[in-house]
Amino acid sequence: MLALSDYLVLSALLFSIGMAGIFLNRKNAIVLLMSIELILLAVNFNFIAFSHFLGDIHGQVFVFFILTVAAAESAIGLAILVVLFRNRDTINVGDLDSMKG
Amino acid sequence: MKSIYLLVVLAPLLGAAVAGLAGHVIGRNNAHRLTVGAVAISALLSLFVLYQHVWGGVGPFNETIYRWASVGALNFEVGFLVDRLTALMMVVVTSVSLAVHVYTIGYMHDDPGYQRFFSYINLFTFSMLMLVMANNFLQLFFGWEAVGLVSYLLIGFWYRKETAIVANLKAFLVNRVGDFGFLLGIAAVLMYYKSLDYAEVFAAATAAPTMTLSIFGTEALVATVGALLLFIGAMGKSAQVPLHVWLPDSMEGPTPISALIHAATMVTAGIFLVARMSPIFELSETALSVVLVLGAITALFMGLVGLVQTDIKRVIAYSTLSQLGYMFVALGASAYAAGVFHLMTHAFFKALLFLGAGAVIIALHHEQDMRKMGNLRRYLPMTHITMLLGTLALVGTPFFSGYYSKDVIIEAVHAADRFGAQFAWWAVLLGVFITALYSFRLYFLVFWGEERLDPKAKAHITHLPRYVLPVMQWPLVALAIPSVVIGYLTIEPMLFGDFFANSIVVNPANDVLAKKGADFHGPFAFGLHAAVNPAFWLTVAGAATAWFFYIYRPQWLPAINQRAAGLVWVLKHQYGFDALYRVVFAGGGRWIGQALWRGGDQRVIDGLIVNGTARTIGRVAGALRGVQSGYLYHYAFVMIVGLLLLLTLFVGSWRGWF
Amino acid sequence: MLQGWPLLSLLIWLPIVGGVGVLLSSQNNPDRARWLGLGVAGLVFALALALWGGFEAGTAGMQFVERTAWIDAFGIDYALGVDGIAMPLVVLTAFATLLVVIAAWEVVQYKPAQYLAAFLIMEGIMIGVFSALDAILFYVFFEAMLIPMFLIIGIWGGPNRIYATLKFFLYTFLGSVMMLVALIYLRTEAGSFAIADLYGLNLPLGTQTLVFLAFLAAFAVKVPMFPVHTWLPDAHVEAPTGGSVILAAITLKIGGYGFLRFSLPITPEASLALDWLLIGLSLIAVVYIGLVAMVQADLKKLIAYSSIAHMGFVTLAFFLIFRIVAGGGTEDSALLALQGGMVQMISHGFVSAAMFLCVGVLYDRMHTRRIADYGGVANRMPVFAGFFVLFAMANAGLPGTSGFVGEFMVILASFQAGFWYAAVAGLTLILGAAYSLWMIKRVVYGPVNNEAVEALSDINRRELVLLGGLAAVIVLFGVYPAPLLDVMEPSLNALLRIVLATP
Amino acid sequence: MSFEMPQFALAAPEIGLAIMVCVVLIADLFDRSQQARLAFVLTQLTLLGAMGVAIYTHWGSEPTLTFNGMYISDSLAGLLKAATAGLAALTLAYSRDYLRERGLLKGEFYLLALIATLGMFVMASAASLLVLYMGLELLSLSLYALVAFDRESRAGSEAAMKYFILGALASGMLLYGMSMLYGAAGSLLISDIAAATSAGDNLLLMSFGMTFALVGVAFKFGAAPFHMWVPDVYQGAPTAVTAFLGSAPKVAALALFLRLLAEGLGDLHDQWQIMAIILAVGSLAVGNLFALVQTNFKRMLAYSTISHIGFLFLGLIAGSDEGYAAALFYAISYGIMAAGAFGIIMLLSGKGFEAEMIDDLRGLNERHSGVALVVLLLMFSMTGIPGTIGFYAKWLVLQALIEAGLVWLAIVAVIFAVIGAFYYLRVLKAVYFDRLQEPSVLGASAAQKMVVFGNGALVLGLGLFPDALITLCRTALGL
Amino acid sequence: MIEKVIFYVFAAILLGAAILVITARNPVHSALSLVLVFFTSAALWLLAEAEFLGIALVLVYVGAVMVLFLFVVMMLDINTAVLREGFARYLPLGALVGVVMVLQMLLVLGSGEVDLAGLGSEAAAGTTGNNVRLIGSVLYTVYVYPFELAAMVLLLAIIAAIMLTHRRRGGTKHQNINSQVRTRKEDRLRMVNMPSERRNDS
Repeated sequence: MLALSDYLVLSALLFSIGMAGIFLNRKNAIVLLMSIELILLAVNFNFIAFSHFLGDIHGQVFVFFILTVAAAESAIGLAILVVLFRNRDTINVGDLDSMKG
Repeated sequence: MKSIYLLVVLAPLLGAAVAGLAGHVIGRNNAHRLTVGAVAISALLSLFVLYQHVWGGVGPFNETIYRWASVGALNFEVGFLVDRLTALMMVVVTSVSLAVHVYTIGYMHDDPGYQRFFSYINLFTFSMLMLVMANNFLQLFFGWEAVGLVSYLLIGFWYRKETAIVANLKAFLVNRVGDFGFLLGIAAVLMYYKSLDYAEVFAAATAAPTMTLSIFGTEALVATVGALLLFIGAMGKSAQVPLHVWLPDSMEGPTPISALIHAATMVTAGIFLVARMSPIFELSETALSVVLVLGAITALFMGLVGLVQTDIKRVIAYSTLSQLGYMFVALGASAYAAGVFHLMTHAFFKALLFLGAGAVIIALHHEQDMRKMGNLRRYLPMTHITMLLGTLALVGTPFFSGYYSKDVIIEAVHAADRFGAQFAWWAVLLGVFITALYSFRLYFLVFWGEERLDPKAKAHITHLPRYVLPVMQWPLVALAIPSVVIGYLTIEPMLFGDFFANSIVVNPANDVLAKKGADFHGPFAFGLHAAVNPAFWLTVAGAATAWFFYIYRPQWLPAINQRAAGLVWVLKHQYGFDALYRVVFAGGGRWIGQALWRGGDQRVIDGLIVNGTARTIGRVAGALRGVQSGYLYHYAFVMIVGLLLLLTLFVGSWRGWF
Repeated sequence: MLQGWPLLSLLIWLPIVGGVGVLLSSQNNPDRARWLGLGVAGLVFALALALWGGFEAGTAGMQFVERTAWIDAFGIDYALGVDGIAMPLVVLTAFATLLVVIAAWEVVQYKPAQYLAAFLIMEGIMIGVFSALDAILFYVFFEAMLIPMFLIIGIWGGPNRIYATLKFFLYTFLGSVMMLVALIYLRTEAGSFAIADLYGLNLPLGTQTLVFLAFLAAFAVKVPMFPVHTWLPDAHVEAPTGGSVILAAITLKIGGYGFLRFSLPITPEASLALDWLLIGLSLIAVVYIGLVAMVQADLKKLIAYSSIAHMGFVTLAFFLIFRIVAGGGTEDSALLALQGGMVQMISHGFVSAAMFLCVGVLYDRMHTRRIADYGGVANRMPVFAGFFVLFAMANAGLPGTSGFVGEFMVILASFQAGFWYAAVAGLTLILGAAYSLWMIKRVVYGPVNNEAVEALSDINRRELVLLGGLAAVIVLFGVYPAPLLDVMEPSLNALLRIVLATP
Repeated sequence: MSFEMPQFALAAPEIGLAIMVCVVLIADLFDRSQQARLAFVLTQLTLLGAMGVAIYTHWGSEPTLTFNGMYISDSLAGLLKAATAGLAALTLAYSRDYLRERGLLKGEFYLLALIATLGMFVMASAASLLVLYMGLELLSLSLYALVAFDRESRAGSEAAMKYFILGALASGMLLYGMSMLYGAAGSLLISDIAAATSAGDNLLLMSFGMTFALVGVAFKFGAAPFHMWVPDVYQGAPTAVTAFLGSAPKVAALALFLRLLAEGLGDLHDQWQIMAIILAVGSLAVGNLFALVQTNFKRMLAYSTISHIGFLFLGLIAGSDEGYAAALFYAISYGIMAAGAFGIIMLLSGKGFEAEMIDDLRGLNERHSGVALVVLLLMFSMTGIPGTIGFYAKWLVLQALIEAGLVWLAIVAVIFAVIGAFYYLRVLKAVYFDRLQEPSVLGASAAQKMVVFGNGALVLGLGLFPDALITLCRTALGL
Repeated sequence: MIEKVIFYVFAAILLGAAILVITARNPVHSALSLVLVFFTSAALWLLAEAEFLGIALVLVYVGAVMVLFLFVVMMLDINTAVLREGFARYLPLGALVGVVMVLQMLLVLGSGEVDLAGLGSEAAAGTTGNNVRLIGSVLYTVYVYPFELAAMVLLLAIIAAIMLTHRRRGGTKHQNINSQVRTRKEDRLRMVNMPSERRNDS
């Protein structure tokens, strides 16, 4: 039998990978967006696991909304990425340092 | 009587106010008319008051004029205590002041600060009267400081002269040192006798003669501490060693005020103070000894300095120091009456000498160096005569006033048997010789010998009438008369009679004058007594020595000077007091001030702590700002580290790591 | 008769509203600004005199009390009232502001409307400080004072004004926020912010000590006491004349007032326990600062340092009371100390104002404050010289001037605490005279030093009124301080009972 | 699954706002003025109306749950909504001249602002994790878009990118936390979570989730160390957006905190208090220290925001209703101050000229003394000098802290306040003490000046008579 | 038992693909790895009886969102050669932080305490039956409020995305008479003061 902790550990690892993707990525902004998707996916794992083990459907509903919002978020994120690229001709994260200090 | 007392005090105040504030409106002549008139009123009324007290059967007056302030049960008031001592002082002050006022009309004739000067000396008269008429310590201190203020203003009267404004600053500061002690003395009086009113204080002091307080880790008599603290004030004002340094310098002021303030009246305030405080001083053998010894030191050693001075006024100034020392010796020997008596006689003849010196100076167009004088009796006969009388009085020629007062002091100290009396006796005796020596040195240098005038001075003097101005001459005459006769007339009642009644309290065991009174057989007999008195012969010796070196064999003088070069050097530098104070106190104070300012305020407090903190914060901020690198991954990293921090905190507290 | 009027509110808000009025109406019309400012300041002074006139001297309680709910949520009232301690300070404030307005007349050319408005608003705030009966109201006024003074120094100040004004601000701000913490803490204990409710709380000594230290931070900076005094010389040097006058005459007094109103009665045991600290710092102020003042080359710095030394006398007096009582003095002697401290504060208000105005008079003509640039001023400005010497003498504590009264009382009282206190304090007699008169010697006396001095002209009528008025007040209080003392006595006496009752 | 018909009337503010979003969206299409005048007017009317509706609907009512317990109507919600709508209206009022000069005056701006406000409303009334999340995303997504609103701006798009990535990361953390809370309580409803917490169910999981949730909340506030986005976004965004971003969303973030951590996890107060202390002290330190070295006014204000958030957190740390009321007062008053400060920048900037450096304020007193006076009030208010609203904000927080026995924190706080005073004074130094050779006349429209003066009057007026607002905040929290 | 095997296999693929997402040189590879992540996730969700969500994930994410990603990646035509440098430099510190965090999270989640309070068994009643029906029954009733909000979010996304990316096509020209009439000189004419350009001979 699978235990709840199996799911939670898997999700924790996925979550960590997502976060590592954000701060390890030096170049490509689009990968950042993907990392965020990983993080949200990890969260979804949690909800589904809890929902499953609690026998409670509400967790799954939450996931449904997260999916919706994440899609919207991706749209806006990509739009910003496009604007950024138009302004700078690059989406290199290492170049985004015009403001600091 | 109260209104008379008030009038005595207020007349000169009014004169001062009008002449000072509206001097330019009323003009020069009105200014001196007003102020002289005011002092004349005071003088006449003072005489009347004295008359009333001595012959009119009027008793001591002790009343409050107004309440200055009160705190709880403590009252600070302004009021008058007029008894015979006060009345005598009032007469001395106002009469000398009147003479000086009149003299000033001539002396300051051409000065642009004419009205100002009159305003000042009127103000001085007011202040001095407040001082002597006070019935409490507050008012005493008020008068004390007020005369100091006027003295300051007058020494610096010619404020363009650098020496004058240095001198007045010095005078004020040295006096402040005295006042420092004086004020502490008043505080001590208030603390232990619970009042500032003379009568109450004296009553309390007499009631508890053995009260002690703890100071310097030992128990001391309250009376000793109080008396000594008060005496510090007296030392400042009366220029006793070591607070004497200001008086010679004060000669930078116009001569009339040298006569009035720095010879006749203000500097004797210390004498008056001690006499007034006799009930307290009598309780403390120690305090009296200190007074005695310091007085003796001043009397002898300051006289010696007078020997080497070349400035005519400075000679007289050192003479004043020395004579003040005599007075303190008298006080220290519990012969308060003798001290006050000498104060009075000295006031007249010393004022006379100063005014005479002023006449000489004016005649020579502000020449003060005795080496540039000589044989002036030809030009200034009247001045010569009066100054001779003054000199004779000063050196103690029998039947002159100074003889009586000084001789009584010598006798009294001889009779006293407290610690230091022996030393004091020798000092004052030797002082007699010195006095005669420097007095006649001055007299001979100025009026005899060969003429050593500057051409300019010569031109000035030959264009003058025989005497400078009548208004300057009459005061000389007016002062010469009492200088000669006052001692003869008053010695009996004042010293051996009951003149001072209760105003001076002497412990019967200490009463040397009473002892001497047994030997007193009238002033004439006292005068004749001179023949068997060593003091008299010392005087003669002194005069003779002066004659020998300055008239008979002046050419021997340089050799003598060379022989005693060391001594002369010491005397010329006044034993180094000035230099010491300049280096240690003035210089040291400034050095410490600079050190504290630059080191303490600027470097440590501002530099290190205040600005240092600001700098540190700025540096930290500047160093930290690198963290905000602008890179997204750094930002994310910081966030995740933050998360890790909170997570660690949580896990740690759960697992009990900390 | 006057007791029923909202006189204190008028005194606070009339100048503030007047200041705003000046600002709104006369930005581009300097003359109107001046006359309007003078009118308001004069009216306020008249009201302040009315306050004095209507004040009943015999009682210790608060008078002219007003009370309106202000911040209901915490029971904070807009509560005003004055007792014998505050009332003279209110009058002093009104007087000093009037002087400042007159002194600024043709001297201030850069934005005179703002200048006058700042001072009028400052006046209202300062009166508020003295008349607030609620701790938070007090604090509001106490801190709000920073705003106009910050601007006054910063806008109309000298070349180094920015450093000075920042230092001034941050120093005082740091001190006062500590007090805020203490006040809030006290509310948790007393359940109210009313100052009277904070008395007699009987807190444990440790707590009292912390509260006391917080108050100390606020008031010691304000006074200022050694070693947190270094803002004052800088602020004074850079401030315009009016700013210096207000700083010295009033704001420093607020520190002393705070000690009386807060530190002593609220934390009496801590005051007793720490009186050695306060006394020590005060005595250091007297001697150390006196010596430092002596070597200053800048007129204003010298006077600023002298202010610190004088205020050291005030704090000395306030915190000696325990030792006076312990040392065998009577309660009357402790009262003498408090009275002396108060008189010293008020007198210093006049004297320092006068000194700064004198420097202002010189500065307006010569545009330098370096002592070395002067010399022989008396030759060209005899009337001015007379005033300056008088004020310097008052600064040195000459009897017959108001400067003497406080010094005299404090020294007399401090002797009751012990010989050495009086001896060290008494050094001020010498040091005060030294720095005051040495300055006079170098500035006023002597031959005409240079052409600039040669070109000086004596004071005009406006300046004569200013200096003459001050001189009159200084002499008046010197010769007859009884009215002032009588007004303060019941309140100080009541305060003393509170302070001495607890330990 | 039981289902009951929701009381739609209780959600009137949100419903109205949502309707108005659509109305504005459509109306703007028919607006031929090219200046989005219609959208602007409608938006402002909507916001003002929403204030009224929010107060009318929520104020004074007992806490009522509806939408199956997902929506709460209480006084707190009323005040939070009124405050956010009011602050939004205030900041939008500043924006027109600024946007027009940059060719940004488009209906979408107001539309996005309205949606953001809607998000804040939702958060204010949220009684469920899901609703809270939806509200937060509505707000955040609008703000990301607003930051990038000036498409031509390099800084703007860079800021938007950073904001987006970090914001999404924070959302992820918050969601992760929420998932744990859900797991621990077995419900998405905050009331259930509170019940489970006080019953002591699954406390480990609950606390674990709380830690992540706190990070998300802290990010929304901009509390250190989750503050890194703040300066860049404040600086890079168009000032009109910065003003919006800097004021109302702080109140919304407070709503997030109050709903999630205070109401839901109030019993874990002991756990999050120490974390909040770290956040608070860290924010005070970072905000004040970094602000000291800034030369860019907007950036300085950003750091100043961080320090203010630190102060606000101190009120939350107390964990008492007093403290929450203090924080609420702080958030509202800070919103007013921030709106004013950014409004001033907009006022001073002109065509092709961003007045965003501190030096750009030089000689303002000579250019326009009235505006200078408003700057003075704002800066002193931020410093916390009495007579301005900022003082009471600090005072209330300190009071809450001290009553909670955290005197040492109060002392730390005031020391940082003093350090902070320095950089506010630097602004005033530029305004008042620096003099220009030739002061130019301030060329701003009268309307905009009126808004600035109104804002200044608000800071001063509430500074003199703070009682009403204090009472409101306390009443909202049931005191 | 078979469940466990399936779970671990898919979990391994999932994590491997996830790591590939963040480490791949080419963003297209990243995107494709992400698709793999989604697929495996969907499988695991099915395992947890969340059928609807599993299918939705594939449909929505793989079908729509990832296509969008790929579209953008290709549209922007990002140079893949220069990417990934510096990755190794920060890896140790980054890895350390990551590992510490993972360890702490695992410490909590793997402690066994989280399985308490009736969470361990998957026998609860709510999930039995048709998963789609269950979700459908609450989505429009109980969750009507969030559902409307989700609509708002989508509207917002539309507005934002259009506003940010929509550009008036350069080629089309059309007149606006109003604005032409109302125009003023300042609107059209800008006086620029600039130094004359130096001829660049060399």
